[in-house]
Amino acid sequence: MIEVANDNILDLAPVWLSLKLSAVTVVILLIVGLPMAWWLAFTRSRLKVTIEAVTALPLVLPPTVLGFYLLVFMGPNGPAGQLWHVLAGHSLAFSFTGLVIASCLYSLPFVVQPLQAAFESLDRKAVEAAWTLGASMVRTFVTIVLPQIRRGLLIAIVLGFAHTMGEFGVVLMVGGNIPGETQVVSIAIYEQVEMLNYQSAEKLSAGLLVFSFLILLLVYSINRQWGRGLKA
Amino acid sequence: MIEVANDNILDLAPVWLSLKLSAVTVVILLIVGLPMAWWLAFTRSRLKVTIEAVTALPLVLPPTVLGFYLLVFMGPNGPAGQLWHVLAGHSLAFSFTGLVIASCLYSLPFVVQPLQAAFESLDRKAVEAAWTLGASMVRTFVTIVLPQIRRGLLIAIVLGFAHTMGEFGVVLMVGGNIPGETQVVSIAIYEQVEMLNYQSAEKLSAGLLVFSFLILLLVYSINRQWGRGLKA
Amino acid sequence: MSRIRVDVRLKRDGFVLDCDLDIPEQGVTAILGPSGSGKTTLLRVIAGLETPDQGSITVGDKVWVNTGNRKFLSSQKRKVGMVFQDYALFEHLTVAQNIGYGLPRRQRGQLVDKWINRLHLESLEGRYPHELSGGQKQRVALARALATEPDILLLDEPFSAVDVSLREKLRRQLQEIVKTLEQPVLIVTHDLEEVHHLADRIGVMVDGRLSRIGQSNNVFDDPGNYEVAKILGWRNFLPVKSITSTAVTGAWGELSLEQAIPVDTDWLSIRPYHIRLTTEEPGGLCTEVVHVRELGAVREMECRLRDGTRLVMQSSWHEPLPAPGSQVWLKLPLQHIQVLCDSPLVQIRQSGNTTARLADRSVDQFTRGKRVVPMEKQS
Amino acid sequence: MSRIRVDVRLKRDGFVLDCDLDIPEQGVTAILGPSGSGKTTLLRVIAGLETPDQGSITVGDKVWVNTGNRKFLSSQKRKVGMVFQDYALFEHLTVAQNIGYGLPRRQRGQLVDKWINRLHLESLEGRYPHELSGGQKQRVALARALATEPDILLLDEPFSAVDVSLREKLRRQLQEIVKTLEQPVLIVTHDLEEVHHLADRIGVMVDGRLSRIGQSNNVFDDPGNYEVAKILGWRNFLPVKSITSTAVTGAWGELSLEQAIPVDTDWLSIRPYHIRLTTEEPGGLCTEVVHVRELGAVREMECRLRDGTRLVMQSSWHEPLPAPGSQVWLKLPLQHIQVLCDSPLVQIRQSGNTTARLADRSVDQFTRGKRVVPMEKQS
Repeated sequence: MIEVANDNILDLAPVWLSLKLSAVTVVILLIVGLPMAWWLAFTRSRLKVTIEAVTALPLVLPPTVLGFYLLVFMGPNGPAGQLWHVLAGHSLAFSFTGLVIASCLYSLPFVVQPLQAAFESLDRKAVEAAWTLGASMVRTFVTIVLPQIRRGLLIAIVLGFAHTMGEFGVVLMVGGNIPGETQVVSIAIYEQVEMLNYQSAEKLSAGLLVFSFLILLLVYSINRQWGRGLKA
Repeated sequence: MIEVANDNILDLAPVWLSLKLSAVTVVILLIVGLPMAWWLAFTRSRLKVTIEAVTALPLVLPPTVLGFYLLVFMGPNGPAGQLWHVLAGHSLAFSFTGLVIASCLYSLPFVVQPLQAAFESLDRKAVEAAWTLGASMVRTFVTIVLPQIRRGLLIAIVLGFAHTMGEFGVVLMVGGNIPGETQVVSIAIYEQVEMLNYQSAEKLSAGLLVFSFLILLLVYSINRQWGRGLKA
Repeated sequence: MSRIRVDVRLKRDGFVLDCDLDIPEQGVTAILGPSGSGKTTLLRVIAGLETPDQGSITVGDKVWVNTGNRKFLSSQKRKVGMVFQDYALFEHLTVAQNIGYGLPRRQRGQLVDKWINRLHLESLEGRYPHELSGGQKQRVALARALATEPDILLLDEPFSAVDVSLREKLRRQLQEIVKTLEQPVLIVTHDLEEVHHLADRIGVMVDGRLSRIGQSNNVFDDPGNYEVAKILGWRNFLPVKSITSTAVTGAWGELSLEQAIPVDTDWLSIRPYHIRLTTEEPGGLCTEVVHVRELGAVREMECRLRDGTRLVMQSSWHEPLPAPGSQVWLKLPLQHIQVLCDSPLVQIRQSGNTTARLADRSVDQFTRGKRVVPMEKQS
Repeated sequence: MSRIRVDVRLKRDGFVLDCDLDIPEQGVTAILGPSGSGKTTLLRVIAGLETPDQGSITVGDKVWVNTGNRKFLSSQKRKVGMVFQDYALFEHLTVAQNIGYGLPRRQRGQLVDKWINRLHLESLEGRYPHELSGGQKQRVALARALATEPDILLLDEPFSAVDVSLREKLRRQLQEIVKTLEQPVLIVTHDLEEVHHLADRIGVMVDGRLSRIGQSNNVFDDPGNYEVAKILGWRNFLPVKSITSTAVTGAWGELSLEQAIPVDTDWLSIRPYHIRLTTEEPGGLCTEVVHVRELGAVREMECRLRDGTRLVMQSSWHEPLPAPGSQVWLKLPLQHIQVLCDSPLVQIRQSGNTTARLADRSVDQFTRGKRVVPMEKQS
């Protein structure tokens, strides 16, 4: 299953693939995560605890377990895989689309939890004040809520993006290692190491290390400037 | 490098190895994490943001990158590896000790961040009151601080344990796949899938899924009962 | 502007609000009550931020809420101006943007200018809320609420967010603004002083129910029952043990009366400044001086009656008072003694049973709490 | 108990505390000042929760702090009893466990019982803090602090966490407890009323400095400068433009004097209840009535002088007052007029320069703020 791209020259294709995957994933997760986080922040439902636990599952679940179930679900014999085969003509597993689905599940808590925390610390009085002043739900959200949750939103985007960049276990199982299609950067590093091609691995690793560190430095600095800790 | 344990009967050795690894890692991380979280919560140092970013690095860094550096560091030619070889007579990489070191680094943010949040929301007035009443630092910590951070402590233990259980990328690179020594459960699943041995993989996955979910349910329930959200 | 009628019931984790309130076309109505008595919930129900379980709210001929036909106008569609307890200004918007938030875009500039002038906020237009003092914040919150020309202005604890030392000044500012308004104002507070000179009408809320409502002076002078009197700051209460046609007796002594008082009187009360020192004589009460305090223009003396009940009397700063420990006789002028019963809310109103309302007792023609003998109106 | 001497300087993000304070062996010293003036920081420095940059704290012959030889006794080793603003009770411990926390195990049971009795906390031993009322919490916090028999009791804003309606009662409770204590008590507050009858000595803190300290009555009667007078609740201030040997002139009019006043007088002031109504005559000031308010035993009238300056006068509730809008003449009895200068802190004290201390001006023998002519002690 492991296909080998054998060159000593640094191949940047995995990096671009990772960036593309992360960007698509974050956009989808924001669309899904905002209403979900809102619901979790304000619901009094008894289901809240269960939904919170399900959302947080990727945080503690071994990526191989998640990957295994996704593989079964999206594989040629799985329900989603069969449906996809009829629609798109190829398998969902070992495709970029499959990777996106897996990434969304895997990075979900990193987007939903900061948003939920932001919504929970929302100044509800200001929201209510906007209502009594006649502002519609949409206007209230755009003019009052968004400016308040900007920090949580930024953290959600950055963590979601960075975590998708770093994904390995799930991707390895669901996406395999097809250059240009599913060979993201974390897998490329693994492969280089397996091939004892330490120099390439070193270059990719150093790049990612610096990238991750700078992103976190940015997050924590903004965080400190805008108020209290990340804790989200 | 991948050694194959070829049996269809469910081998529980990887599960026990994972549990042992998690327990050892959590104990070490508590010893390291408590003073670290305390410092992060109360320091006014300019280094705070940098240390916070370094601590959070494993959250966003691809596990293969971390694994790669650990491999280089602990391998036969790395400084730690050479030292260890002199002391213990065998390599640090591909050993249980190496796994513990890797796990501690990988799970550090999951232990430090909840503790830091707990310390930050500490009722400092109560601590100061204890001081003015003549209580020593140790007595204050045990009688006033610990009861207050019990929730953060529980979350730190549970998340640290569960996340170590789920570790894959780092372990695969640093530990390899030596049954009884470094073949933890997440790697065992990967191997079963690679060998198209879906039934074994299914059983292990189901067990881990239920385990992870129950743990999170516990965390969020306690969380709800004790006060406000996990957010840590 | 329109008369507003609120008649709502709401139950939430053991707390019950059961309130029947008429707000006239103009003037200030204040709802007074201890924390947790449901005052703020009442405001929120009127503002549309809470949904009552039962009841109706009508403003003139507009129906805002009627649970009978499931009508519930959302907060956005009600014309309410609400000033929140902590002002709830939009922290990321300037003063001018805050005031203009609720206004249609075309008139915004003009109306904002008008309200900035009216509330003396010139030169603050460009500031952000965190750059304002407590009093300025309050004026911005008022301007923001009033700019939309609401049918009613709601104020939630307007001074609780302000230092004690600034309250007096803010109170006067608010008074000046509020007196010029065309719409009715409803203030909710637990601070007596706030309402004393701000409110035309006062309602007293106890445990989610309006125990007493009426014209400000009437309510202050005739609280009717012990609970309300305590909330209104009354201080001297003599428990009544028995009543004959000419005298009232308690463990504290006996007072002769010139006129019969209601037989179910539970307490006698008198204002501190109506009590006089006297030499031993019939009608005086023997007391021991416990405490003398100077309060600026007033000197205050606390005395203990023979059963331990305490009476407070006040006199002017230039009148001499006996020293603590000495024995004095106090005269309680009969025309200033007032009678109180225990809380009238012995019979709990059944939710929905609108025929036997206790609230009907709490209109201005309240039959209790009249003075014992008629007297000329003390200014 | 021992005399306590505090002389500390501390700088933190632009805020400067520079305080020189002597606390006698017994009695209540209150530090009054607006929020942010550094009162709480002073308490924390004494309690050992903040480290001063410079200075010393000595208790009798024990040295707690001396930055000169780097001595700094930790909070644990100082014998201080601190009652925090929000009481800071241990939420997970019962009342009895809270009170016993600072006590050696052997005497714990006996001492806890003693303090539970002394502060009337019987029947509450087993409760947790969240099950207590504000007043009960305060008593527990007091008992906890006093049980360790500290050298000094520190109280930080003792009533700010309590509803206004309860303050009066708590104030009296606290007064009773505090009067019986053997150790000195230092209270920090921004609430005038709290200290008026609680404190033997009063210090007024402005911008981290003690502007004035002395016996309670002296400070209240002779604040010395305008800033302190305002903090102490004085209300009538007439700005002085020129002074001749017999008269003081301002935009508000002229007052003739019987005796010379200091040439650097910036303000005249008078208490509301010392002003009298008068017919037109020399020495009277022409004013327009703006406002009349009834405050129970007192009636208060606000008048506007010709330059817009406002004067407030108070009279007894049974004296008639003119209606708003009418013109009246006010008499300011010369013996009650007091003179104030602007803040004496024009010269900023250099850190460490202990020779030219302005604090030396703020002892009881303060040379300003004396009455214009001598008078018999009013009271």
